Amino acid sequence: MAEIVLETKDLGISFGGLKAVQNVNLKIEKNQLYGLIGPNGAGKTTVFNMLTGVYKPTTGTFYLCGEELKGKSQEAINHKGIARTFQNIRLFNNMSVIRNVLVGLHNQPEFKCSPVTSMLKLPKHYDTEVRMRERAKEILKIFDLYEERNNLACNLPYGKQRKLEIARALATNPKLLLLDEPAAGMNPNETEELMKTVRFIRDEFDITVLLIEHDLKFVSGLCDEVTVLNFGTALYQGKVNDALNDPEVVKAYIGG
Amino acid sequence: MNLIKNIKANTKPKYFTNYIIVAVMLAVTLTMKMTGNLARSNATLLAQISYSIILAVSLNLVVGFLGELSLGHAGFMCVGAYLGCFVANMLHEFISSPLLVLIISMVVGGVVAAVFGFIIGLPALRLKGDYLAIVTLAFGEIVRTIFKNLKAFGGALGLDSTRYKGNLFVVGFVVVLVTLFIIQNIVRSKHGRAITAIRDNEIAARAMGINVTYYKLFVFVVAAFFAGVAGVIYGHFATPVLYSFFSYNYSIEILVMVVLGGMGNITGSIIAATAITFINFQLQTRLSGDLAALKFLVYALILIVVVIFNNAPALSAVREKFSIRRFLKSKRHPSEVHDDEAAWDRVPTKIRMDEVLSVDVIVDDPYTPDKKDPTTKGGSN
Amino acid sequence: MKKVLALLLVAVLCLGCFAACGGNGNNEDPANKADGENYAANNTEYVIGCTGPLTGDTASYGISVQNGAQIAIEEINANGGLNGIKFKFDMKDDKATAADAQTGYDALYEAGMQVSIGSVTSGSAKAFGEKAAEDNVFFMTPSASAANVIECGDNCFRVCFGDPDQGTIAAEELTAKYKNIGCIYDSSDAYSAGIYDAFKAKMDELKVEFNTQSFDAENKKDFSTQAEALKDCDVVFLPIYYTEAGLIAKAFAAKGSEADIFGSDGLDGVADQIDETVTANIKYITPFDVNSEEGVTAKFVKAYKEKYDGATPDQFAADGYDAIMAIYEAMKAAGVNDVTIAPSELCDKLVAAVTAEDFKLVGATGEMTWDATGACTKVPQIVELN
Amino acid sequence: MTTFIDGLSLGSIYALIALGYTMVYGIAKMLNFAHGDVIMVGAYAIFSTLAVTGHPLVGVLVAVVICTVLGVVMEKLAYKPLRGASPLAVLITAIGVSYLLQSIAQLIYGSKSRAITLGNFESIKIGSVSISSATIITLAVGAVIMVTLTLFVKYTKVGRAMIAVSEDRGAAALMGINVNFIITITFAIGCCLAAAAGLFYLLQIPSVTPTLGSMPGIKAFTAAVIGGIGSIPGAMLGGILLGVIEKICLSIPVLAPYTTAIEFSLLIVILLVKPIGLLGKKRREKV
Repeated sequence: MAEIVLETKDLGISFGGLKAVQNVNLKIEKNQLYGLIGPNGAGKTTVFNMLTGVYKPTTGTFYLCGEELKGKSQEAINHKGIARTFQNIRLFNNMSVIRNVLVGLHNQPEFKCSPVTSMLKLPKHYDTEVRMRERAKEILKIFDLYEERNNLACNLPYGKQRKLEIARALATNPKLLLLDEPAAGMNPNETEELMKTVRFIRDEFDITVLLIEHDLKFVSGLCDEVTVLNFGTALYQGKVNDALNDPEVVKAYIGG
Repeated sequence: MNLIKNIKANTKPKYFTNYIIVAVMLAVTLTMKMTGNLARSNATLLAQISYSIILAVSLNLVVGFLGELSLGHAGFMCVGAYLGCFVANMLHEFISSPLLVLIISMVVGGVVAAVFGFIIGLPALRLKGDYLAIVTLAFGEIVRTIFKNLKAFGGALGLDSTRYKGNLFVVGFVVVLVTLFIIQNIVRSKHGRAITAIRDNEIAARAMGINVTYYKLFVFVVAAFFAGVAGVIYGHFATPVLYSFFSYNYSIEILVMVVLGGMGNITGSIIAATAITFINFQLQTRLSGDLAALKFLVYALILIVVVIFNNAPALSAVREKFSIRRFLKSKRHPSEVHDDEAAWDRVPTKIRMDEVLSVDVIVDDPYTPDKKDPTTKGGSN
Repeated sequence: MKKVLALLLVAVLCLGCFAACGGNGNNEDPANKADGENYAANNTEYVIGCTGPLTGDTASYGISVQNGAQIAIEEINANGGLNGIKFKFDMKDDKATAADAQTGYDALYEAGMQVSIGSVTSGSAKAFGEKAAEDNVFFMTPSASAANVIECGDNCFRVCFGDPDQGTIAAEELTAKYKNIGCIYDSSDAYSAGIYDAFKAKMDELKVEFNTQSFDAENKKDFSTQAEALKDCDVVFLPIYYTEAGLIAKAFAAKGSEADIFGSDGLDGVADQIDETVTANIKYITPFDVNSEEGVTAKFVKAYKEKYDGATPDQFAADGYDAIMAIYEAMKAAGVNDVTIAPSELCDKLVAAVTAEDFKLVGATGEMTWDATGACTKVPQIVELN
Repeated sequence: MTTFIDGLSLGSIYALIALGYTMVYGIAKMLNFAHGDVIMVGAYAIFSTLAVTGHPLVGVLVAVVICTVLGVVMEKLAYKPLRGASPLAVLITAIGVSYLLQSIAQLIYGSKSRAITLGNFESIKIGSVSISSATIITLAVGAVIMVTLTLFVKYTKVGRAMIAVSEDRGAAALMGINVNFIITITFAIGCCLAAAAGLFYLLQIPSVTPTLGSMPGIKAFTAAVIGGIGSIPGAMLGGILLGVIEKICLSIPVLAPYTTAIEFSLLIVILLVKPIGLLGKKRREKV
């Protein structure tokens, strides 16, 4: 049995009496590519928001590598090792591509540098900056964004914006990466490429990936296991191929 | 050796523009002073310019880089001026050097203002946009009202400060250089990136592990510190330190400097602060007697025309035509582009009035697909 | 980028500024040299300088002083000036702030100001006075009545009463005649707070209780609360200016109060501010009675009304007039005969002249004399309205 | 009790100004810092007409017309060219317009405050409380205006179009609403309200100066924020709350000098407890 990276226990949240998500139990092993699928309004992004501290779960809890993270702030959760991308891309639009990644590197222990050091431009400041930039360039090269590094993030084409978001999230050196509809709005070629990238980063960065996706082909091509959410509860959990044969899942997706 | 390499890799010629501008201003005026060619009214003007620049640059850190609208900068200045001059008055008994007293009181005024910056930074964690703007405005007015009623600070008569008899503008410009050094270093470090990240997209910044609380307070404290220092310079420039000077109108005037100079553009702030102080000075001293009423008329017209010219969407073609930046850019070979060239000063959106509570708005993004999955409201809509 | 043209313009402007400053100093005007030089060397008229609020909330005070001073200047010049040399009055706006008073002073000084009537409001008069003391420029403020203004130096004099004196006079007058005394003052205003402090001190000394209400610049307009609180008093002491006093009188009338109103010299001019609803007995201390039918006062009022479309002069205008007249008389007494006389030299002569035993001025605000402290001695009258 | 009534009457002035602020804010998405000065223009218009015709009602009519026209002109000349530009730029222009109006007023009328008499207002005694009839007029007319405005926004075509524009300008335009027209109308209504506020202001404080609008302007802005900016009932609530508190503070001698500080502290406290004001609409951000 491999190491469990993320475990949720009866995770749930309600907004003013409305139970948006309830009893979600996930167990994700190290280096797994895990899918979270479901129809519109099923509560997938809400699960992400709970896992990253945007919302505080009202019931249940979750653990990252055995450490309980429930109730921690977004920043703290990120420091512990969960990074995410957003459904509607949230880049730092008015900053250059490389700066976006540099922000991701901000909290890495090896780039520690106090504000006073920076204010006075002590040697350590220069040293840190140079090393951060080198690291950022390495990451950008992996994502084939190196050439665009000095462009404003908002001027990138859509597919590259998605990639940049992933690159930025990886810069925070996470154990678990949450991807929120990474393939949304992409053409088949781009999707294909994205699948390769996701696998590549899993191996290269030795991380675990949990992703939300609509595109079932994408999910089935990429993930080993999935959880299907409907109306905030888990409809199905298990191997991705069986999911498509599950009558409940089919019903939820196709209706009727 | 390694250090020199690192410094080289991290320094660009344009980093020095602002220092050079200020240093040249100082050098020229100082030479004029030495040779006896600097009229005293111009020395007065220069002192005013120096504290205006400090105010504008420090406010730019809040408005331009952090993206929070603050209308209470004069309040921090007020705290600094009163407390700094109060301490200076006491120190004059023990210390004979006015310069030393000035320096100590600047530090004291700055620190006290910074404490207030911390206090007013706390609501900034919870409030955004116009709501924060009105809170900062309220803060400025509260401070003023309190000083007005404190007998220890002279009440309605104001606090009698001791005017600095030497060349205040020289001290002022040295402080400007220090301000620029510290604020520009912050902006051009990882901390500056974190701050602009918060401005651009607070949610994403949080998700990247940026400690938003820490940085917001940090920015408010630093900006308030320098506003306080500027206040002490003001207090040594004119006596008495009177509450009525620090009204929200003055905060707005500082904001005007920042906006005209370009948000997030420090060079712009320096130029705009200089220009506005200069224009005000000219209007005040040229229009005497009955003409004085025209002063605000002229100032208002300049303001409206400049703002409309700079911002009206309909005039963008005209602006493009006269753009010196385009002129400069066209001369540069593409291969010369340095790392990290993308501008700071294309500041958008954070202070969008229509999204008071929203954390940010994505603009200029035709690619954003339709919302497919409105799950964020918890599956309800 | 967007701002470009504007920034360019601005940059050119700034360069122009410093170039111009330099230029001025070097070539165009030989007199305009470094400190200590005589900027007045090229004068063809005696230049009297002044700063005061000409815009903003307190603008009316500054404008009144300006108008009054202008009348004096015209009168002097019409009579041939001083030994044939005319006078010029130059006033800069200071928005009642110290900083602008200071820049105004510098601008005036460089423009050849030889003698000044200082600054209109107390806060900026202090800044003006300190500067003037450094340069030894004679300074006769019309209206800055705070005690510390004339303490700036030996060169500082005033035409008006000092604030504390009025408070003391009022306390004595009121305790003698009334029992239930109220007071409304402006806590944000130096003039008002100054009188009030002295008033309170005197009342404490006399061991008389009284009720106080205050207001400040932000609430300068609406007095129903204060009127409500004090409507049962026999008399209300108002150490404030006439605009607010008029509003207070109306507010008292609206509350059906029958209290008398007793004011400081700032109340002068209140007659224009009230209407027939006000039946209270209004009295105030003043050296200037606008209804006076004789002497300098009447002449001044007539000239003022003629020049300014029938507007009635107020205390500030009268003080402005007297300040100029005092300077003129002092210059005459000192036998000044050189139009390019340096400010400092002139100042020494004027100080000697003004503090001389036999020097006195009969002006629009009565007969006055000065002592070395800079304070003015004149007889306070109590004028009654209605 | 009298203090309370006085407070209500002051509050309804604030509420009227705050309504103008809030409507312009809700629809044009801008803080019209010049709004306070429109009150001043209204007050001077009443002052001038009164001097010429001697009839207060004519004065009020003229003031309403002048302010409305002023609102439209202001919008067309100063704000419309900036539609789509940074809101801060618009804010700065608004400040410019504010300075402009003040200096024009000073050039025309001088800076001296002028007394004005709108008629004799008897006090009416109800029990032990005496209320000036001016206060009663203020309260009554203020209430009528507020109710009318609420009904107007709810039940007329233009009113509903206003709501639509304030919700989503782009979508409203797609639905065939002439957004520019609606914004202009909003300015006209806001300035019309300011003229009414000018009248009530003169009823309470019978004198005019060029700067009379700035402090009520800021106070009303505070009121609008307390109530939740963009919300019409919020503006009324905030205005009245602020007026009453101001009067109560003024009636307690110890607190009186600190009135402004107390009002603004109250604002801060309310915003800290309820960051969107008392009746503000909460918008949630999609993550």
